[in-house]
Amino acid sequence: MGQTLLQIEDLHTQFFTSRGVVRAVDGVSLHIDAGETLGVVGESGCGKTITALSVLRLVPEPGKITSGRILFRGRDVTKMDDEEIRDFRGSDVAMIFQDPMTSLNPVTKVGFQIEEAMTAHNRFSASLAKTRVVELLKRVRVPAAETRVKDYPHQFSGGMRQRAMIAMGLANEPSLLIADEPTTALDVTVQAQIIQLMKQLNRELGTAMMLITHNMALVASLCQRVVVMYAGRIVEEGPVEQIFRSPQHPYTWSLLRSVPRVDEARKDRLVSIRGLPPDLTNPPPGCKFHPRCPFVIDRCRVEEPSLGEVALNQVARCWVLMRNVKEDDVAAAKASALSIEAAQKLKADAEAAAAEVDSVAGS
Amino acid sequence: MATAIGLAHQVDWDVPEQTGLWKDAWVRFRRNRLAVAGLVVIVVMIVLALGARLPATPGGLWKILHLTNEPFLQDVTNSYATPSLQHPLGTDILGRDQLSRILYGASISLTIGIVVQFLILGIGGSIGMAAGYFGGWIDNLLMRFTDIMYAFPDLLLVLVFVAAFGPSFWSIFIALGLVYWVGLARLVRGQVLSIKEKEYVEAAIMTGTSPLKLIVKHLVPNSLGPVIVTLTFGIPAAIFTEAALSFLGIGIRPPEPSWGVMIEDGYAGIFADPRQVIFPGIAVALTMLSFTFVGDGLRDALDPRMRR
Amino acid sequence: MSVTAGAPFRRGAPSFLSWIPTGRGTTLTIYIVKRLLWMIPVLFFVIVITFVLMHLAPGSPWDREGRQLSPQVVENLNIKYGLDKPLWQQFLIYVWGVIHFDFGDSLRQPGQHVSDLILVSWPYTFTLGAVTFILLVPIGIGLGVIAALRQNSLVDYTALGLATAAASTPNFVVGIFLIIIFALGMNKLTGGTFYFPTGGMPSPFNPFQVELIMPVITLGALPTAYIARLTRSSTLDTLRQDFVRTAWAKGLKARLVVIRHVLKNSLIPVVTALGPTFAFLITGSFITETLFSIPGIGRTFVSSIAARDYTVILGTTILFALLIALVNLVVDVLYVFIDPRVRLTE
Amino acid sequence: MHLGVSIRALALATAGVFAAVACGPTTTTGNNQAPPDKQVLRVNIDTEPGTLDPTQQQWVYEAAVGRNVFEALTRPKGDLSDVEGAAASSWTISPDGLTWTFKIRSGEKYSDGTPVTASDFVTSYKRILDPTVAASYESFFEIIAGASGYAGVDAKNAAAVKTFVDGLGVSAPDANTFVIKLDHAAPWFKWVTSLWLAAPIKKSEVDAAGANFGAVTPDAAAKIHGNGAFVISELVPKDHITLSPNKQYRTQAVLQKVQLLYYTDANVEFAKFQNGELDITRGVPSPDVPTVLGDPKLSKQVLRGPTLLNWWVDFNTTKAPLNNTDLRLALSKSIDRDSYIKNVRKGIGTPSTYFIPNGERGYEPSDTQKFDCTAAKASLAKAKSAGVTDAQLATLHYMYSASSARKVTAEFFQQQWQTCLGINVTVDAVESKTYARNLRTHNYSIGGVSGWQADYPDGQDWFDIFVTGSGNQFSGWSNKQYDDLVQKGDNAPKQADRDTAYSAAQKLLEQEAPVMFLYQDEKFLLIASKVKGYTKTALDDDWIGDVATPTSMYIAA
Repeated sequence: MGQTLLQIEDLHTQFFTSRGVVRAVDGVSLHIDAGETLGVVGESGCGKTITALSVLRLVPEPGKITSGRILFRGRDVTKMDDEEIRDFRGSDVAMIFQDPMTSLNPVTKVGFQIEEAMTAHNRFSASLAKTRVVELLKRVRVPAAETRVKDYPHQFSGGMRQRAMIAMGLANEPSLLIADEPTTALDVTVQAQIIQLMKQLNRELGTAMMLITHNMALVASLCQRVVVMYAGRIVEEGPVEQIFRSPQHPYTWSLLRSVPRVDEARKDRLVSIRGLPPDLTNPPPGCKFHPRCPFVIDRCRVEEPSLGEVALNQVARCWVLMRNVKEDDVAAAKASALSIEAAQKLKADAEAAAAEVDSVAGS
Repeated sequence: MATAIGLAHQVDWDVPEQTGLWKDAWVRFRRNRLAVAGLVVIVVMIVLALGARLPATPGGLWKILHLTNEPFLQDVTNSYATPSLQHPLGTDILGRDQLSRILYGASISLTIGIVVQFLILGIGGSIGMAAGYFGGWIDNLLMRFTDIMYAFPDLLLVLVFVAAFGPSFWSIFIALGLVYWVGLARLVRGQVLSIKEKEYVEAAIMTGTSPLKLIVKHLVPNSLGPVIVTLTFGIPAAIFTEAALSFLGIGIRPPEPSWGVMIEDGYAGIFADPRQVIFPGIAVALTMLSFTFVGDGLRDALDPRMRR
Repeated sequence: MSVTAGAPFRRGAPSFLSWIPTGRGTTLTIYIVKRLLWMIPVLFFVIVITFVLMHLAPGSPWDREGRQLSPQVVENLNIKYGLDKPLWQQFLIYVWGVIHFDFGDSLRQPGQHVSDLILVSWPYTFTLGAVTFILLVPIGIGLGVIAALRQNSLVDYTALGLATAAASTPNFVVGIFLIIIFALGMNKLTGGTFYFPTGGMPSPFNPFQVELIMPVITLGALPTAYIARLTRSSTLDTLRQDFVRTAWAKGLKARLVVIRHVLKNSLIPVVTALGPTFAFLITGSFITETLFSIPGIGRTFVSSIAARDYTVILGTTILFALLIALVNLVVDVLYVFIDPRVRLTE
Repeated sequence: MHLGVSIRALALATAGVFAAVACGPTTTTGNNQAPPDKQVLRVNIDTEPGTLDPTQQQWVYEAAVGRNVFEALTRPKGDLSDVEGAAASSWTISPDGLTWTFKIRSGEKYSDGTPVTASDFVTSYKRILDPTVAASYESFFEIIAGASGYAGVDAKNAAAVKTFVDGLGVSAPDANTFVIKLDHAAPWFKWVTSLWLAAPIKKSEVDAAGANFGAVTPDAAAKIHGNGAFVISELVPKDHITLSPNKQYRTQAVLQKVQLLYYTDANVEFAKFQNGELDITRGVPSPDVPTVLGDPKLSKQVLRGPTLLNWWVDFNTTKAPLNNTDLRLALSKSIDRDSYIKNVRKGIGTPSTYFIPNGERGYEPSDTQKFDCTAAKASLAKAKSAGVTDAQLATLHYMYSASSARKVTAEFFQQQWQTCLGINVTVDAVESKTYARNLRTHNYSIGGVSGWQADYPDGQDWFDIFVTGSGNQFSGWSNKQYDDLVQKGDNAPKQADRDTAYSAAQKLLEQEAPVMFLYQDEKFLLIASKVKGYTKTALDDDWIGDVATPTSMYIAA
């Protein structure tokens, strides 16, 4: 390992909407080494998925990569012509999408959809591809793979579909596999199985992986390095253990100190971080996180910090840094954040009040 | 920190209210310039149509807009006049001002074209929805019924309808609704069936979502696209059918003009003056186009997949 | 009369096969047989309702403007055609005849068997409808797909504009403008050396005759527009689906993405609409046949209603009902092959 | 006879008279004839005939075939003053006027070469009056001895039918002599013998075909043979019928093919003519008249001529307020017919305030119903003083049979009544069959427009319309004095007495105004310049051949 596989340099991806330009990815630079597993975390809308899609140049309309370089083994993805990028997708870098329910074509047989990923490239002959489909399904632990290849997606369960998606991603033995929230749509036991599977594959095949998630548990169990994104920018980056042990950016800290709630179906937002992510057409001045930051200082409001080294291999984009925050302030911040229970109670009270008003009005 | 490190999920009070679905839709709709333009055209048409119905006020803007230039005022010595300042779109065979008639006709044609769609949506939509949603024998029964409705002649149905209820403005709506609901019922049923197959709906059913909520939150928004296409196509269809019906005796009564009737009348003199067909035809096309844009805009605005 | 002008909307999407799964093969055969048997009660009720409606419609075959028939002649005519009998008897006699493939004689054309009349007119209407359909499908779908793939481009707007124009112009207007331009206009312009004939269909079974060009355009403009818009709408829907992104991410060639993933899905609702469209082309060809003097069944049907030619009304209605039922069946069966999520039962 | 009632076309009644209009050179032959293969004439007859059996034909589009394929005993003279021999070479009428003896022309043959015999006429006359056949126009023939009992015969009783038919006063003493006995003397019966339906038919063919005799099927050419100038040489159902000269006929036509086509839509017909696909049209839609007259090419191909077709508007005299004569007169007098003809009908037709059309014996223009708004207001005042209330006036509806042309007419009337009398009449469009039934059952207040076209140029054909209880009048009007006058006019042996009686009846009709006379129609049709020798009379309907058979026509080179 150690050889750089993917190098993203100062990537800007913007959406040109009638409301204005949305700077979805705003100067992101990161790299993934061969065989390495990188976690990209952040709230939804922070640009992590768009970063991944930019790598495959699959940014949907009206989005565009406006500047920056994406070097894969030294070749700039942004400069590839149509045929090159087509051949690049799926064979060099494959992607697994969030929702296995909708990511498979409902009217085409699962086996064929996997086979097609191979025949699109010249790596395997048509007949070899056919036999490999079964092999791949077996590898991702799909039982009775020989018969299931002839099934349609609706005949698969959710977990099976995600396995099929993974099989599709591995079909061409890509050097890099991007997994965008591969487990969110699945229930807990299946999540665990999928995580196990991915871990194993990474180990067995040495495939590098870029894991996009908001699930810190997943990051902890799968990744070696983690990138934290906020409002289209990287705010902190470093080895997993280090980040988990001592996060330096208040955002990272907030992410980590929040309570996990795996039993609820909602997936996106953070409880403990007050307020909403900024409007990316009109981001706040200074540090993008400052309106929500409990440790904000005056400088944060006017000047945006750059990524600075805060420890060995760890960088963060903050004027304050957690290590400089007093214990008292941390305690105060913790106290000011509502607990889940408190928040739920608040909501229930509000509903009860509303119901009361209704009944009074009705009588 | 708990045993597993993870991300908390936001509690509901932090999420935009559910009414935001429509608010969001409106925001998305507003962003679609064509849809907004279509909506503006429709609103202008409705305003003009209402204006044409107002009692004549002397002079001024009204006169310039030809809103009071008496759509019924005949000047038989001036038939098929070429467009002039006085008659910007010329006159018809009885020398009546075409522009006034088109504006006046807007009130009739728009009402018919649009209101009938609601009727069709009401009848066809609910039958299709019921058949698709409940399935089983209800579905079978309703679909055999539509098969039968489907198969016998509209013309006969309408004739008998007229004979039974007599010619009136409301007969048109009902007659048109009776004739056209079948197609929509089938379309909606098809949509509902295919959506029912989708996992999120299956999930919603399993988690015990009430049927009403399911229909409002999932089935309606998801089947909107094709339904809107069909309904926008239904508007000119209704306008023309109304014209044909007036030939059978249940259209609007002469001398009131509707666009369809104007086109039908214009056809009789098409060699003498094609404008008689072209101008009301443009009015219909404009309406249709506007509704198309609005419909497309609506579909995109309400499409759950478009929400982020 | 242009009551039929907007008819594609009357004929909407076909019924689905809603039941629970099993394999294909024999299930399909059983299914088809069942559906065919279903047609019997459907046809029966169609006859019942048409029969009742027909007799409820004001006026009899013998009412006319101008010189009136004497009451004695009317009475004798009623006796001659069995219309003096109670309605239920007439109905039973008719149904008995239908069971024996006897559809009676036309009231307007004494001695003319309804079945002969239909056999004569049918090939014209069918040829016109079939040729229109064969051209309509690729053009409508093609335009729709191109418009969707190039959303908000000039191509899209042109297609949309054409569709709007076609849908908002009644086909008698389309037809007469075609005649004015391509027959009369060209005749004048070229001094009579080149122009289109205004109609007729010299040989009922020949799809390649110049006489067909204008009728096909007149008949096909609206349904083509409808199919194009439906395809566009459906394709736009599909293009946004996750599995299309998956297909791109696999590195598939654009052509394959469009054909295998986009089209295969977006055409499902279109196929649903094609059946009724075909039925519309057959049953809604009255105006086209009148404008281009084609001796087809659409004219026969509409004029039979105007003339209260009861036997012809019934005969053609049965034919149309049968056609619609068959087309629905074909679409439903087709459905099983294009959408694996749909299954047959019972 | 009727014009076909088509959806878009204005439909109408029948008939016609005097002056013969010649179009182009009337030379029967010339050196400028095109070669035989170019002798093709394409004519629009609007609708496919319902039957080829002449005895059952009732519409113009059917008689167009019947008159050319068959020939009755007599036919109208070119000037319509009388009839002349056709299949009959001569005839005599007994002094009491009851027995008519016709001599069949010697050598008269069917197109298959078999001779026409008197018994064939017996067959056809009996067929017309056979209740089981239910021929539409038996009423013309009820004057035949024994036929007045037609109404009493039970068509389901075969024996009664046989007795009735056998008892009819038609016989064939020998192969060449056909005798008709009448119930009472009727000078106008000569016209009946010239009607298209009174043509000889071959008994063998009738028997062979049974109920299918005359069916419009592709094999008709082999199944039906007539004695007219033409034979059916080809029949494509719903598309066209082609006629070719009858080689057995005494005068051979120059035209080798006459194609009878069915174009219902007036615009289509007009387009086909302009495109050179049609040689003679039925008419020209009135909006196009100025276009045609202004076109250098088309204006040269116009054929205009009088016709015995008069139009009026019916008032339902059986219900208030239209049972008031003054109100009817007021409504009639407030219509500016000159403006109507000039502006709405674009000059086609003559304004009329009279009953008997110009060109027929009995034509007497009168001012009784003339447009005069002042007089109309006076009449209305008179009606109001007689008890007609404004509330009643507000209930007036004008019903018309839906078509574009009639809609324009309705809107014009509506405006006229509003302008002159201040009466707001509601306009109802109804479908043709409903219209006919409503008229017949007096379920309307004002209905229009109705018309009558002469079946034959005799007052009897006209005045009988308005006698009490006549099925052909829709106003429900009944006037004893009128009935008596008409009976006198119908039956008086002396023409002068008839004229006097009819004249008095006409004045009464105009004064009582059960109908509002509107205009006398005019033929305005297009005929290709290459078509020569076309002679048209006022009795002819849209198509050639009612009086003058197209044997004189040819296509110029």
